[in-house]
Amino acid sequence: MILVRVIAAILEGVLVLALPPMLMSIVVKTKAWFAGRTGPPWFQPYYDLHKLLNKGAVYSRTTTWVFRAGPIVNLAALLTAATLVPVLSSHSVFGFAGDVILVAYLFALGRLFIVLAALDTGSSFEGMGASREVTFGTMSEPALFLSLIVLASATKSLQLSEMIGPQLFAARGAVGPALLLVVGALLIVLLTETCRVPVDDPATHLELTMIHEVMVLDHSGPDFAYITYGAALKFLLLGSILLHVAFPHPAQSPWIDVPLRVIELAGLAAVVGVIECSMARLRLNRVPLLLAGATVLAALAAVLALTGSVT
Amino acid sequence: MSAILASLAMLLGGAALSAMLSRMARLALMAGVASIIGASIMCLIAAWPCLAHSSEAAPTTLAWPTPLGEARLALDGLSAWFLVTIALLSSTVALYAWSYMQAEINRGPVPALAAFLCILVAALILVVTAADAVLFLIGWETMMLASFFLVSFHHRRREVRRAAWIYLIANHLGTALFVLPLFGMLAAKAGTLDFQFFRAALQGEGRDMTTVLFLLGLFGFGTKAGFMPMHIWLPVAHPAAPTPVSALLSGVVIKAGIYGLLRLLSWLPALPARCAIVMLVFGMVSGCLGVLYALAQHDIKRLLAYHSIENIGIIGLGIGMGMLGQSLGRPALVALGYGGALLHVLNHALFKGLLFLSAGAVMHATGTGDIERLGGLARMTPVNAGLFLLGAVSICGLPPFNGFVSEWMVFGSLLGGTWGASRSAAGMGAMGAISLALMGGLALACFAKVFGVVFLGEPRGRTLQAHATPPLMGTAMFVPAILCAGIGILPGVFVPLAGGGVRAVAGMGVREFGGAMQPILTSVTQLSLFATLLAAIIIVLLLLNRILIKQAGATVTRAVMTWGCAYAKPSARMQYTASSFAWSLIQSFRSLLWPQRKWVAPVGLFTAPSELETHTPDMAEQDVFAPLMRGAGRVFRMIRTVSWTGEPALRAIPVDAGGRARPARVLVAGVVTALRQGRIHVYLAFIVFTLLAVFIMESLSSRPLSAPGSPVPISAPAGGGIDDGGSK
Amino acid sequence: MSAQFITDAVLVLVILLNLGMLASSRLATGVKLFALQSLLLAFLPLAEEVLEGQSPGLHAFIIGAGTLALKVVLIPYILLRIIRTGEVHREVEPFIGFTASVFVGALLVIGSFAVAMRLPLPMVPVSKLIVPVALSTLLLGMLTLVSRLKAITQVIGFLVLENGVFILGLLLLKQTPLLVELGILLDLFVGVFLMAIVVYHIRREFDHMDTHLLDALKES
Amino acid sequence: MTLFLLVAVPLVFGALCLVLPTSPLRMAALVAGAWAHLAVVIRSWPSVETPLRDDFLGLDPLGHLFLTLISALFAATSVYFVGYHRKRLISQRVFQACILALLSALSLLCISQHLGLLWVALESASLAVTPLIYFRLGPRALEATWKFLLMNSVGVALALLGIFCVAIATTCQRNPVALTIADLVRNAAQLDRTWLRVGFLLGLVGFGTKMGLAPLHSWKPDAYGEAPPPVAALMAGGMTLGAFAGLLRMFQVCAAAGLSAFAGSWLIVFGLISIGTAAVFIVGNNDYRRILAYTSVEHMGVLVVGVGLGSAGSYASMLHAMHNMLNKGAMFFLAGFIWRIYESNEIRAVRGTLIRSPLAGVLLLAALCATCGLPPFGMFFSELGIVLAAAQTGRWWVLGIFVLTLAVVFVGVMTALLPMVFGDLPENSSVSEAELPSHRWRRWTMLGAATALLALGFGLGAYQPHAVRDALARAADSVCRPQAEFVTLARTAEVQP
Repeated sequence: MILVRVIAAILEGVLVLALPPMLMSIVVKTKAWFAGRTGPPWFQPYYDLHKLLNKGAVYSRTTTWVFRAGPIVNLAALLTAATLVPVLSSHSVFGFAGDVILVAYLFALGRLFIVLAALDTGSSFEGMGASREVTFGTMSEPALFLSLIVLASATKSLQLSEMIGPQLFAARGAVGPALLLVVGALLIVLLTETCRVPVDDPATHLELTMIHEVMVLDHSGPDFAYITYGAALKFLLLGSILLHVAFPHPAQSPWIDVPLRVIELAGLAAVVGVIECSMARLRLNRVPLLLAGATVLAALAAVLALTGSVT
Repeated sequence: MSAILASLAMLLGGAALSAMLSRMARLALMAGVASIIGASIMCLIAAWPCLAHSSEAAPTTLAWPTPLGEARLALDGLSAWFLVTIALLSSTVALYAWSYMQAEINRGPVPALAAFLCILVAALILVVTAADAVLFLIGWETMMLASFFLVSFHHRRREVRRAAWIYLIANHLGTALFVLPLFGMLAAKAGTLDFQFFRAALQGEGRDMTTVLFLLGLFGFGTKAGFMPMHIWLPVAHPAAPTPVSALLSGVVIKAGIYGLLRLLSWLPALPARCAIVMLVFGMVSGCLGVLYALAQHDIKRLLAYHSIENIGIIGLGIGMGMLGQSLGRPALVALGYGGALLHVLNHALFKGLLFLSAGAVMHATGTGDIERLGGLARMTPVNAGLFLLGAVSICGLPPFNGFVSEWMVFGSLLGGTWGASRSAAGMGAMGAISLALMGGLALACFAKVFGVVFLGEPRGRTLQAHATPPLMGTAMFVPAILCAGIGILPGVFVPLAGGGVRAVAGMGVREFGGAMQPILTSVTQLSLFATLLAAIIIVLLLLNRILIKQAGATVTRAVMTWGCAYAKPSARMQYTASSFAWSLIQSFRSLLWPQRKWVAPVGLFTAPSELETHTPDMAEQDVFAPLMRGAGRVFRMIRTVSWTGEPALRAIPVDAGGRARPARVLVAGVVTALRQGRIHVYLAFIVFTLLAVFIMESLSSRPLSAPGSPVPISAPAGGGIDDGGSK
Repeated sequence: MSAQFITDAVLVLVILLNLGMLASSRLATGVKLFALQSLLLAFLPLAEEVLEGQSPGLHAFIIGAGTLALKVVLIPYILLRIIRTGEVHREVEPFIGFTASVFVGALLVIGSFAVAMRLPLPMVPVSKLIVPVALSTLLLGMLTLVSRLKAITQVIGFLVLENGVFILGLLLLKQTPLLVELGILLDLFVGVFLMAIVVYHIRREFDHMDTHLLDALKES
Repeated sequence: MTLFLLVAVPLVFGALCLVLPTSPLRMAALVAGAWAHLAVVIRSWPSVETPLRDDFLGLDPLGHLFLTLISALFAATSVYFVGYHRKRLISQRVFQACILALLSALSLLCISQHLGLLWVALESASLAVTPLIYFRLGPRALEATWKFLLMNSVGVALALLGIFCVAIATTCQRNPVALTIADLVRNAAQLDRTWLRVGFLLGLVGFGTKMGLAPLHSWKPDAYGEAPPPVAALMAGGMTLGAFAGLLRMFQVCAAAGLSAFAGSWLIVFGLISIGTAAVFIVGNNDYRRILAYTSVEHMGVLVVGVGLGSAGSYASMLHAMHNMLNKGAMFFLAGFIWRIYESNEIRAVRGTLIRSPLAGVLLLAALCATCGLPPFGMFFSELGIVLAAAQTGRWWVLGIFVLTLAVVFVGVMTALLPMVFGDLPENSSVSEAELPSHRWRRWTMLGAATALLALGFGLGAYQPHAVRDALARAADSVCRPQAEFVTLARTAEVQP
């Protein structure tokens, strides 16, 4: 029995690690479908990664070790966070009371190093991107934490796998509409953190308007592979948190749970693709408004949840 | 206890020796440094049993008569925790100062600096170990005085004099207006100055009384700690002081304020929730505004000073949740809140000390602290850059370093508060958690800015000549760096040490506390696992990177220019500046900060030199305290010169302005002339009027001013009642 | 004519002299009126002793003689000398005019009587008038001090004030030892002597005696 | 015999000053007189237990404490004066004789147990000071002298009136009461309350004028600003103590008669007004000697507030009296030294003392800290003691105003005087006489005297031997509990649980 569990866990882990580029591919395919094109092959992201990993790297004179540490620490932080987030099943690999804070701060650690790596190049474009990244990252933080407060007070736990696991399913009736608001807020946070339209446009090539892409202009080879994979992994982690909140599953067998989640994730990727097709990127100075909206949604949810939970 | 006495004696001896060796600056410095390090070791020896075994040294009475009685020392968990903080940082700073101050020997009174460093450390030790009010206040004021002299080291510079003045005034006002009355009230309630009786004496007090005591303590100690808006001395004093002094100020001196607050809380019986809410609000405001102001600074030490305010805010959040837990009767919140606050005290001392020392090394190497002129130091002083980065990661509260552990605990208490039975606790917890999250994000932005602009990229100053960090300075900085990493990686070892302090503040029993602490410890130990995991993944990824590049036989191209998006000749001056980096965030919070921007836009085809300058003045200083001081000065001048304008009266009213002055003016002028200062007649008239006033008041009330119900404890002699006889 | 009556009459005369000093604008007149007042007071201790049915003791005699020598002879002599050597002999434009100050003085006298009624003496006094007269003399001396411009007049004001204290002291002949009384007198004399010297210097330094022009020392 | 010597020794040496032919000899006589007096005082210490008698003269704890303080101040000043003196217009003989006469008068004041005699001594003291204020000559000194003389004469006359009123209060009894403190205290219960109260109030105004309590203080800045600094030191540290002693004698009688609540309230009112007035006038002032005068007003206020708070505060008050003497002495000594260097009373003209004369700069800093009541200087303890006493007696308003006004004074003093110490030298500063190598001895005597007083203040604050504490406590006891049969030695400002 234990063996089965271990095997299942390993299989799930492998699946989690393999899934992120596919989600990116789904987004791209969706956009292509809407545009009436075929789009790149389904496995194009994997080809890209393979190509990058086997290429040499170019380092500017200006850069130091910080430049190289950036992608590595970023990816390491995200991978560590992945052990704490219940991605496909309702269990995470590890977990302890309070790990939700660790997850949030691991994301922040990754961001810090990416930003520093960008600044290390000494280019004004990358500095611009770094500035925008920290600005929007900071502004999305209240929304994220307010959402977490709602979940924490609904499940009376600070362990992520409990906050969005079966306990949430049990408590969803008590929290009710607050969860819907949280889903909205988390969706905006997801779009911001993963740099999708309407906050950022990963497909554009105008340096002045980009955020994430312009930060990583100077990276090449394996470093760039780490960054690309890291971005996809972040999408997966945040996306699965969002889905756990949106569709809480009761405690059930992983054989049902996992495929369901995979389908949901694919759906989420498709939705993101649809969003990218259907609206334009916001002007940069309108983005704070969007994030403020997310914060207000989450705050409303928190007020509902806190006044509801206090009896 | 004898170890503490030995360390005090050592420090005083060191101070005396430094003062006597004023002709031989190097020897004096060495004497001071040696005595501080020795004393720190003694302090650690003294504090260790207290922390490790939760044993408490009994209060000791010194046979040392002060004018107001004997002096008493005591050491409990709280004292020991702060003692360790003091010892760790001051020994580091002393070691650093030995190297750093060599360059200043011909520029300032280094022996005096060494002597006052010793005195400062001694005063700090005295503050945290004093067990009666007089000794505490002696230590408290000596600490202020010593640091005042240290801040005015470069007293020939105008801004340094101003900073030292603000430091002195702000701190003394806090002490005189709030701390003295606080101890007066405590002593009056308890009937003694001995700390150990305060708690028992206050047990039956009403809520209003405890609230008043708490507020006095909050304002008095909060001025030292640097809570907004009493913080104004902090951002001016830190940049003005020499680096070792800044590190001590930020690392331990402001913590003395926190110590005072916690000591006060240890005497007060369960506080009403409103006190906790006040504390939390102060914490949130200090934290958020502190980090926002920090983001807007260009001077590296001023920026770090504002971060101290932010971290004091975080500590305040922890204390507030601890208080809330006490008033709601939830030991878990108490343990997390106070524990987080205490741990953050130590952590902040370590990483802020490290950051200040590192910033000092930058200034030592380049001669400037203006971050807009720096850049690319990571290649010139790689060790220093690494240490600064470590400090930056710690102060942002990011794993796997120590800042994360304490912020984690504070977060735990804040989030834990949201599912209590109390609506106020839930609301405050939620708001606290959001502000803490916001602080984290802003701190990240701020340190990305500092580290990125100072150490990365290309040097901005055309002639930036940086020399390497002297080895001794680097060595000194490794001490806090190792501790930062150590506490972050092994929190399970360090967190329990704060237990004695928490118990002392909350007055909890060992068993109750143990029950509350157990789940926290279980979780905290887990953190080491993730630190290890993170490190392991980093190593794996690093190796993978290396192997891939090697195995593919691919080339690593170096020595190319950064991709400038097809711009052919980028220069160092085109880099993103710190102001630009922070501007979008500052702009978003402009309604809180009121940044000022001076912009000369480029116009036309052949543009004239254009410039952009941003400046964010401190609101509390510019809009509250400065007008207050000016207003007070003006009122006093009006009283002095007997006029409504503050101008000397006769100058304000022209005596013969064409002979057509209105009657009212003539009358006013006449009265003013009569009252004009400096006339013997007015002097004499004052005597007459005083006499009249005294007798009129006396005949109006047979017993003026003696408040009813407050008997004057003067033994009435036999036969003499209080009755004063009939009126005249 | 009983001693009681004499005492009362003398005290009333003292008040009148006070008012007269307020009314006079000539400096020399003021000094002379003061000398006259002191002359009257010098005999009061003796009268008091007589009144109580004792033969005038050495104590009262010495006090009287001392007062006579100092306040009637020596001090007026010094003051008159200073006045004579200077050019200014008149008080001009005091802060409170002459007529007004007589009225204010009269009000003060009435006030002193009112206050004295509320201050019952614990013993039987020689004369019921002593306390009110002492008070009014004191207050009129102060009035002179505050309202007059010339240094000499202020000295006179101080002397009158001192006379007020002296009158009250009449109640206490038995309580005060002779040595102390003499000390008081000596101090008074030295004080006035010093004042005279200072007035002399003022006149030499400034060419005037107007103390209201001495206002260089003040808050800027 | 000792009592006689206390008064006679300075007089003899003063007379010697008048007749000695050369300046160094006269100077030697001045120093010898002051130190001989100190020697006599020290010799009289064992006799401090002398009980109160019906003598005119006697050494009770209070008088003895003040006598010691005054004698020590004169000893230090005499040394200081060796370095300070220069040939001036007024005859040096008179100057030195006046100083010794002042010492004699103040000694008489401290040992006199009779109110009338006390008055005589006080008036003699102020007469002896008058020529000293005029020492520098010129219109400004003259004006100051005139103001001082007139104000003090009026004040002292009022004090005499007050003493007479107290005397009248004694006449209700069958057997006459002598005006000695002991007798008054013993028969306090039988005194007439109304006249006693009138007497106290008059005495308060009278002695208050002499002490310089606001609003009777107005002569003080003028006189202290114009008198030579050593004289100002004697006045601020010594003569004010004499006037305070007079006030305390009155208070003693009132306390014995059970009027301490009444008297204490008035003392507190005057004290607080004094501190507040000092605060208003210090902030923004540009004349350092006037500022020192206002700090003297402030410290007088602290003294009377302490006594007014009763037994808890009067110990602090005695402590304050001691440190006021040490501090005012040192402060005015330094002011004199700085005046010698910069030749200006204006703060704006005085910059960078720390650079120009490091020792003077350091001393000035220390003296500033002492003035503002920072530890371990003694004023910290006395002011803290008063705060504690106010809290203990539940007078929160007194506590609040006291703390607030003292804080304002702190701000004012520090803001005004710190710039004198720090910073660069003013431009076009010329080398003054005191800085010439040939005048090094001048510097040493001047700064040495200041150092001695400051060191004493520092030492007695940081470590107060039990003997000193007992002396202070006994004096405080004799003020507040003059009728106590025995003197408790271990009484402190704190109350044991």
